[in-house]
Amino acid sequence: MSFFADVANQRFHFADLKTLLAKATPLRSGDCLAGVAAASMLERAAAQLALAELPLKHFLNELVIPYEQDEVSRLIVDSHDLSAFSVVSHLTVGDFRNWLLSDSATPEALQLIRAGLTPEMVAAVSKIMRVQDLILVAQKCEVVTKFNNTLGLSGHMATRLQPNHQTDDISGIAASILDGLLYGNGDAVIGINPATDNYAAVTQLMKMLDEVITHYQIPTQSCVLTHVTTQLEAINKGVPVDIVFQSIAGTQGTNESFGVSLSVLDEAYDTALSLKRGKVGDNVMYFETGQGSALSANAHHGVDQQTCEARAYVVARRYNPLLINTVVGFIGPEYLYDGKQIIRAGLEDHFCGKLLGLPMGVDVCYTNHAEADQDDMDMLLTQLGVAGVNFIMGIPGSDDIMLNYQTTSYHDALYIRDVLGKQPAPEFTRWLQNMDIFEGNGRIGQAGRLGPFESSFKALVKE
Amino acid sequence: MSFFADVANQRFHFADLKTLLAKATPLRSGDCLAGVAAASMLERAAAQLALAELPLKHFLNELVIPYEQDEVSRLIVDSHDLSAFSVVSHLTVGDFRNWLLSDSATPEALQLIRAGLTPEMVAAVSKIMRVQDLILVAQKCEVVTKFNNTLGLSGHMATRLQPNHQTDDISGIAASILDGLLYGNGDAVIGINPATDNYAAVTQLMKMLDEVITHYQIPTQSCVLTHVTTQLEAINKGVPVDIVFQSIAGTQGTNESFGVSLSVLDEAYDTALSLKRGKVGDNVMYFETGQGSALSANAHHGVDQQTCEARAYVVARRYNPLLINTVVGFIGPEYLYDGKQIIRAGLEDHFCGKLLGLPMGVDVCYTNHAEADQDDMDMLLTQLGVAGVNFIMGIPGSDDIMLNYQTTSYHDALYIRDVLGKQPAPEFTRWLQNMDIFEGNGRIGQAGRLGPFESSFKALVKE
Amino acid sequence: MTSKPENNHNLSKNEVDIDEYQNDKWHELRRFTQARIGLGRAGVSLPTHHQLQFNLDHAAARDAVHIPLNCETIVQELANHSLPHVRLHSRAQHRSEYLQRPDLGRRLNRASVETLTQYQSTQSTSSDVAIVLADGLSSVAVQSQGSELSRKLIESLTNHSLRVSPICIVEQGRVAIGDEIGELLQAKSVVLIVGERPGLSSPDSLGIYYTYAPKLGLTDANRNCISNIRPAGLSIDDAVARCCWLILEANKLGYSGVNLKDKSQESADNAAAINSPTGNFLLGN
Amino acid sequence: MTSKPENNHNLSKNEVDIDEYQNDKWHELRRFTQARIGLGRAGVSLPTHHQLQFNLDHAAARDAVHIPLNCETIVQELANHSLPHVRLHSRAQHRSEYLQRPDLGRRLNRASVETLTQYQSTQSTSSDVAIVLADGLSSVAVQSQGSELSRKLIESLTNHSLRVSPICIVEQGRVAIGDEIGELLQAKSVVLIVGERPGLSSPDSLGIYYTYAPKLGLTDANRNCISNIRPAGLSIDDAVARCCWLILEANKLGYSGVNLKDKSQESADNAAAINSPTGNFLLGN
Ligand code: B12
Ligand code: B12
Repeated sequence: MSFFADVANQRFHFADLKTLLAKATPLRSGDCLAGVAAASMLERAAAQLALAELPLKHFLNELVIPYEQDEVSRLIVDSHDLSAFSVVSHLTVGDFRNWLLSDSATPEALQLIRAGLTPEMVAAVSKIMRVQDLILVAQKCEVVTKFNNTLGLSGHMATRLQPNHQTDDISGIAASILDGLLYGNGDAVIGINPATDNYAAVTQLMKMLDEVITHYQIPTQSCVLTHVTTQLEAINKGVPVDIVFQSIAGTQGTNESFGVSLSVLDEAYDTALSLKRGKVGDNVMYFETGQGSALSANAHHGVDQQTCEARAYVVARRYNPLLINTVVGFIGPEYLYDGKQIIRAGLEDHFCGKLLGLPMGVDVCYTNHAEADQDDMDMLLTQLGVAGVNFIMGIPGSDDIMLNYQTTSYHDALYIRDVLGKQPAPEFTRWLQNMDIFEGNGRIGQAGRLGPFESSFKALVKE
Repeated sequence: MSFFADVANQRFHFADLKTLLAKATPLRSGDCLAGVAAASMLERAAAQLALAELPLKHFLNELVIPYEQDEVSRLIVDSHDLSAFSVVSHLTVGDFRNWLLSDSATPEALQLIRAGLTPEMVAAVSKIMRVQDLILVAQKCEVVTKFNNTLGLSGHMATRLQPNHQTDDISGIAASILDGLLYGNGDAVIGINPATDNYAAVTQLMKMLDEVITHYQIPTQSCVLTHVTTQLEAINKGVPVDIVFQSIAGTQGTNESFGVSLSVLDEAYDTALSLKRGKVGDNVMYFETGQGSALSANAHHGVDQQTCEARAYVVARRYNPLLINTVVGFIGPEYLYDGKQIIRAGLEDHFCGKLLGLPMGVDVCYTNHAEADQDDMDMLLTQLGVAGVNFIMGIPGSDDIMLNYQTTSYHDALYIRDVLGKQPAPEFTRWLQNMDIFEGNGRIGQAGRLGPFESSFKALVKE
Repeated sequence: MTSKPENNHNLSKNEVDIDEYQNDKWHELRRFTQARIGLGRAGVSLPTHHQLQFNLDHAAARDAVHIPLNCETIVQELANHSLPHVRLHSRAQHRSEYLQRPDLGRRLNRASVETLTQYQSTQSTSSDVAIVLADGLSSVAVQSQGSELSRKLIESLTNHSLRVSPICIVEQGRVAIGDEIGELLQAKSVVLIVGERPGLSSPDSLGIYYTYAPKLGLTDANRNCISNIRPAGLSIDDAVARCCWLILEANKLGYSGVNLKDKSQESADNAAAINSPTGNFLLGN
Repeated sequence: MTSKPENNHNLSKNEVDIDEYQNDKWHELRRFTQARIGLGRAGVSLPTHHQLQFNLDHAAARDAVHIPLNCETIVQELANHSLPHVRLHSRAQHRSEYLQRPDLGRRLNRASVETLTQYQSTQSTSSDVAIVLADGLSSVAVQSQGSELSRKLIESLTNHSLRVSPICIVEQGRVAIGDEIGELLQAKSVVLIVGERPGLSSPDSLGIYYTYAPKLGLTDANRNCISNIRPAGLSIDDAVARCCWLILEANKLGYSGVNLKDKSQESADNAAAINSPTGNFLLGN
């Protein structure tokens, strides 16, 4: 179906749904690169007007990537819940926005409709929303998940402790873990990106994390973010694995370029579930996504990158993940040019994920080839804090010495908790208090205290 | 005195304090225009390092504009309180930042040192602070002022209702006022920028505002933002004036280009005070400032625009204003190029003003020749909300049809109050509740209700 | 370009549902003002169609900044009324330089200085008023009202026996450029008519900046301003009346600027505030 | 450029006061990692000197992206070891295009295609491994380690009796450009050595992307990666050992990529994780 809008004495045509969606998207370099972006502000405004008029029902009839060509499209259609959809099925995209903002869209109502929303509907409405709308609606979406602790409760914000090291040196990683825990980080997961894909090295890291968590009885979970197939192999060989990670994307082709498919992920999910390691719940998966990956893999089918991203969330949703985050500024300026584009994309991703019912976190980050800096990260972080993001990354001094990018630091987490009065996951907070790292009021204590690590640190230093 | 820093095997020299300050400032178009900005990121980083080492005491010895040449410099020196300064007098700029962020810098401690800080010290420390630092410290500064109500209490955020009209049409202005009040706006002030400087028209507006406030017993104050000398003339002729407004800047020359001086402002202040109109307090002045005005008036003396701006706050401080706001994106891209520069500047201005003890508001705004849009405004607004801004503007649909720029709307104020749980000034909140505009919970009620204006509206419509 | 949401045919579907999304009853007050009042709320937020209309208006207003002045048309219009003119250009070579370098927009380029110097050298007397038409930030405003405003102003000035220099049409000009022009023309005062920055609802607004005894280096404190001249704002006739009032008054006092207060309504019929259709209806009067 | 805060002489004054601002006792763990641990806190925030050091490092890292590859030096180094080379260029003409158009960085420009086609037409046999040196996002990395890494790799491959094509030096290249090069050279596999994006503490890191049976249109699922090759990271010798292991294994299996798992440590001494100096000291072992 084709669309049009008349504005400023001009008629703008849009050949099909994916074109309409792409043209309605706020400016970003990746869509320009893909040649799908609006050519002018006026064309963008026109596309937004036309998109606002589109009935949500239309999304059930016109797919952006054909059912036959793409397993993600099939997943979207086959998992769509018509009865959940019925609450909003009479609305246009424009009125869906109105409804989301209205008092009728209570947190409970928003939960009820989740399964009835397709990623394209959610992407569409996000395109006609301002930053403040994205924040306001996301704040109403609470998504709680559990493994060894409870994540996503409102009033709380968790962090992934990311102790990466360029040679996977165990002592180096341990040093970063200690630093992070003493800064109250690590409730979402202690998650290492291993520098190498080497099987022995990777399993060594898995064991190491398991030992630390067990030894100090830390109410959190571990993850080693190697390829899912490597994690599967490790599980099958009895290596301790808490949650299973994989990078995913919103088209079958992109996932293939990542070396995965729904059936690989199905297998991983079943295997992880079968371990029954979670102490308080069984959300066992962890995913990362990010606008631009589909274009980069040349598997975007002319669909704009934000819509592709929203589609990835439906892949994730199939596996009831404990954690999912967009790595928003990670991939680079080719896809999100500067701080402004990164910030907007981060808030969109968070909104879309939350609306679809996912426990969204955000890797608030940028690379050194992008037009961005710490100020941009502070802006995004602060806004995500208000929007109620489930978790962010925590890295020593914001500098990932292995992945070569800058993300939020241990300090940043303390900042956002302080200015917004947030706490880590309740179990983790209690642990921090018991370990004398946090004060009774849930705030970090005087700096410099070593808490439970006093003795092993002293032993090390004496050597 | 000259300064230097060695970084990356280069020595960077800075001829004097004003050069050091300018080079240490985050990038903005106005400083480039003035030819005072750092030439590279590296030079900026070097300047920041050198600036961080500078003892605060140095600012008492080296002025950025000579004492003899500038009455603002004289005001800074002559009003400096050495005993208030003593708390931080041993610190460098870098350690001053550390101290501000530390738990020792309690809200009370911050109040104690205010009078001991010069604007250049405050500007200097802001230059080495990240956005999150500017937010965190500002949040600790509470500045409460009073006239007909109590403004600046933490947990509250007020709005200036700005019902401008391009011909100062009384009905048109009344329509905008009604709209704003029904949206819970107007506690900071109902403040009209008159399109004309015509004396009769201006005094007509003053009377009109007074009548509305009196008739509905609204716990707020009025202001007509014509030139201060015109307001003085009106007061002297017995026209009702609540608070007195003037645009000010941080150098004598700029103020002269605005047609004012400290002696003109002294007279205005004394006159306004003598009226004793305030029901709960006697803060009787309202000022606007904005980065770039000094350069635009060619009266910046080679001082960077943010330092000039901080100097304006010391002019304001002399008069214990009820309200002061930076018009941060108002002057245009010549001085703040895009959303990012506007946002950073807005947060700097808010921080500097608060630290100096001023009841800072921010006109969160942009012009149509700037690279900015509503998303940028939402970002700045959200961050200012977290930082505890005293007030913002409230304009129908963000569109000032007379001043030709976009600022925050009535809706925006409701947004920020909703997502951050803030309230208007307590007296005003009570009035809104009594008038059935707000619900008992302090939130706005179902839309469409006309509250106290039901009858005059009906009368009008019947006509 | 500045069409109001209610005129937007395209939003019919949203319109149908709007009551669900909490319309404001006082919407009809919009007949009193162009301001975006009575927009209603979705929760506490702007309803979709108003938000999208805003985006559209913003796109149009941003474009307006970049539309170049068509000097030929203006020259033609002035010629039709036998009004002499001079064409000048500031030191800002093009729009993007203009936007980044206000200092350049305040000064004439070399060729323009020569043009004026040469012109002036042919004159035996100096004029009372130099009139300048500068594109400023909205060529649209100058294009649509510039020549009419200057023509009527000249008529009125001539009635008061004031001598006027040829109209200077300036491309890429800022307000302060009037100082240099006035000085070069040795004019007793300068009336600079300039395109005000385009607003979301008003891409076509003119401002008049009046300076007595113009010379390089004056500040805004030395000028008076008449603003918001456009069809929906101050009318050209009212603007001309006020401007003449200022000029006559300045001629008496010997200065313009902050200390010259506009008390023209006692003589001219232009204080809209006083002649408002329904007055302050909030008080029922 | 990547000097750590404690090495910065310039911050002596802050250093003196730092105890007031809450130093972390475990600062000395920094001998185990380049990571910015033990930074201390001012309240909950980063102390000033670390923040400013960060700004400095960011400025340096941003510059690093733009430093062009000095091909002459590399050519000279290779010549010194009598290693043949070919110089190629992607379709991205310069750095700013490279950054905005990754698609262009993945394809050879026309001249380069011709160079390779011509070269290949002179060859009777095809090679086992094509080696590509591409600037990627950090020319610094390629400049400092590129020729040594390729030299040692060739040594090792030759020891395994594998035939190697001349080293292709590519300006403005991305990872996938190896596919086109490998295909044109009809090589059995391609080892692409590329400058990884510069980090705040590591402007000089190389990555190896290995692809068996390279041809246009492959995806990353078909490659294997060895990353973080730099003085403070994986050593050149370890990287070479791993790379050879992958090549030999791929030759056996007939594929590379996701299904080729690196189990090289059973044969080579390179799993740093296992050889860590103090192991997991958190457990006191
Ligand atoms: C950017 C990046 C990504 C981006 C790539 C998108 C893009 N367009 O750039 C995203 C987020 C999609 C990504 C995904 C993954 N990545 Co990655 N990635 C990186 C990173 C940070 C920088 C790469 C770089 O600078 N390349 C240089 C530039 C010049 O090349 P380019 O042509 O512009 O970009 C290409 C490569 O980066 C390549 N690529 C990126 N990651 C990977 C991983 C593998 C195994 C391969 C073969 C190729 C590859 O994809 C890009 C497009 O072709 C590196 C870390 C580092 N320090 O280098 C890790 C890194 C290369 N990735 C890694 C991994 C494990 C993955 C995943 C397999 C994770 C997972 N479990 O799913 C996935 C899937 C990768 C795949 N098969 O496609 C590992 C590889 C470990 C190893 N030795 O095998 C690294 C070293 C990081 C780590 N240690 O975790 N990655
Ligand atoms: C931008 C602006 C400012 C900026 C100017 C800085 C700058 N570099 O641009 C700032 C914030 C500093 C400012 C200050 C004031 N302004 Co003012 N300003 C405007 C605005 C919004 C746009 C002007 C414009 O587009 N100019 C066109 C461009 C092309 O010109 P430019 O050369 O780039 O800019 C020059 C003029 O804007 C001039 N200017 C700006 N304001 C004023 C006011 C007066 C009285 C004069 C003579 C000149 C002047 O200063 C600039 C530099 O020379 C207009 C509203 C409008 N719709 O036009 C009000 C407007 C012109 N200002 C107005 C007023 C009252 C003031 C103040 C006197 C307020 C006060 N009480 O202090 C002060 C002081 C002005 C002065 N004497 O210098 C009134 C004038 C009313 C009248 N009829 O006299 C207007 C119409 C708005 C209003 N109704 O309140 N202003």
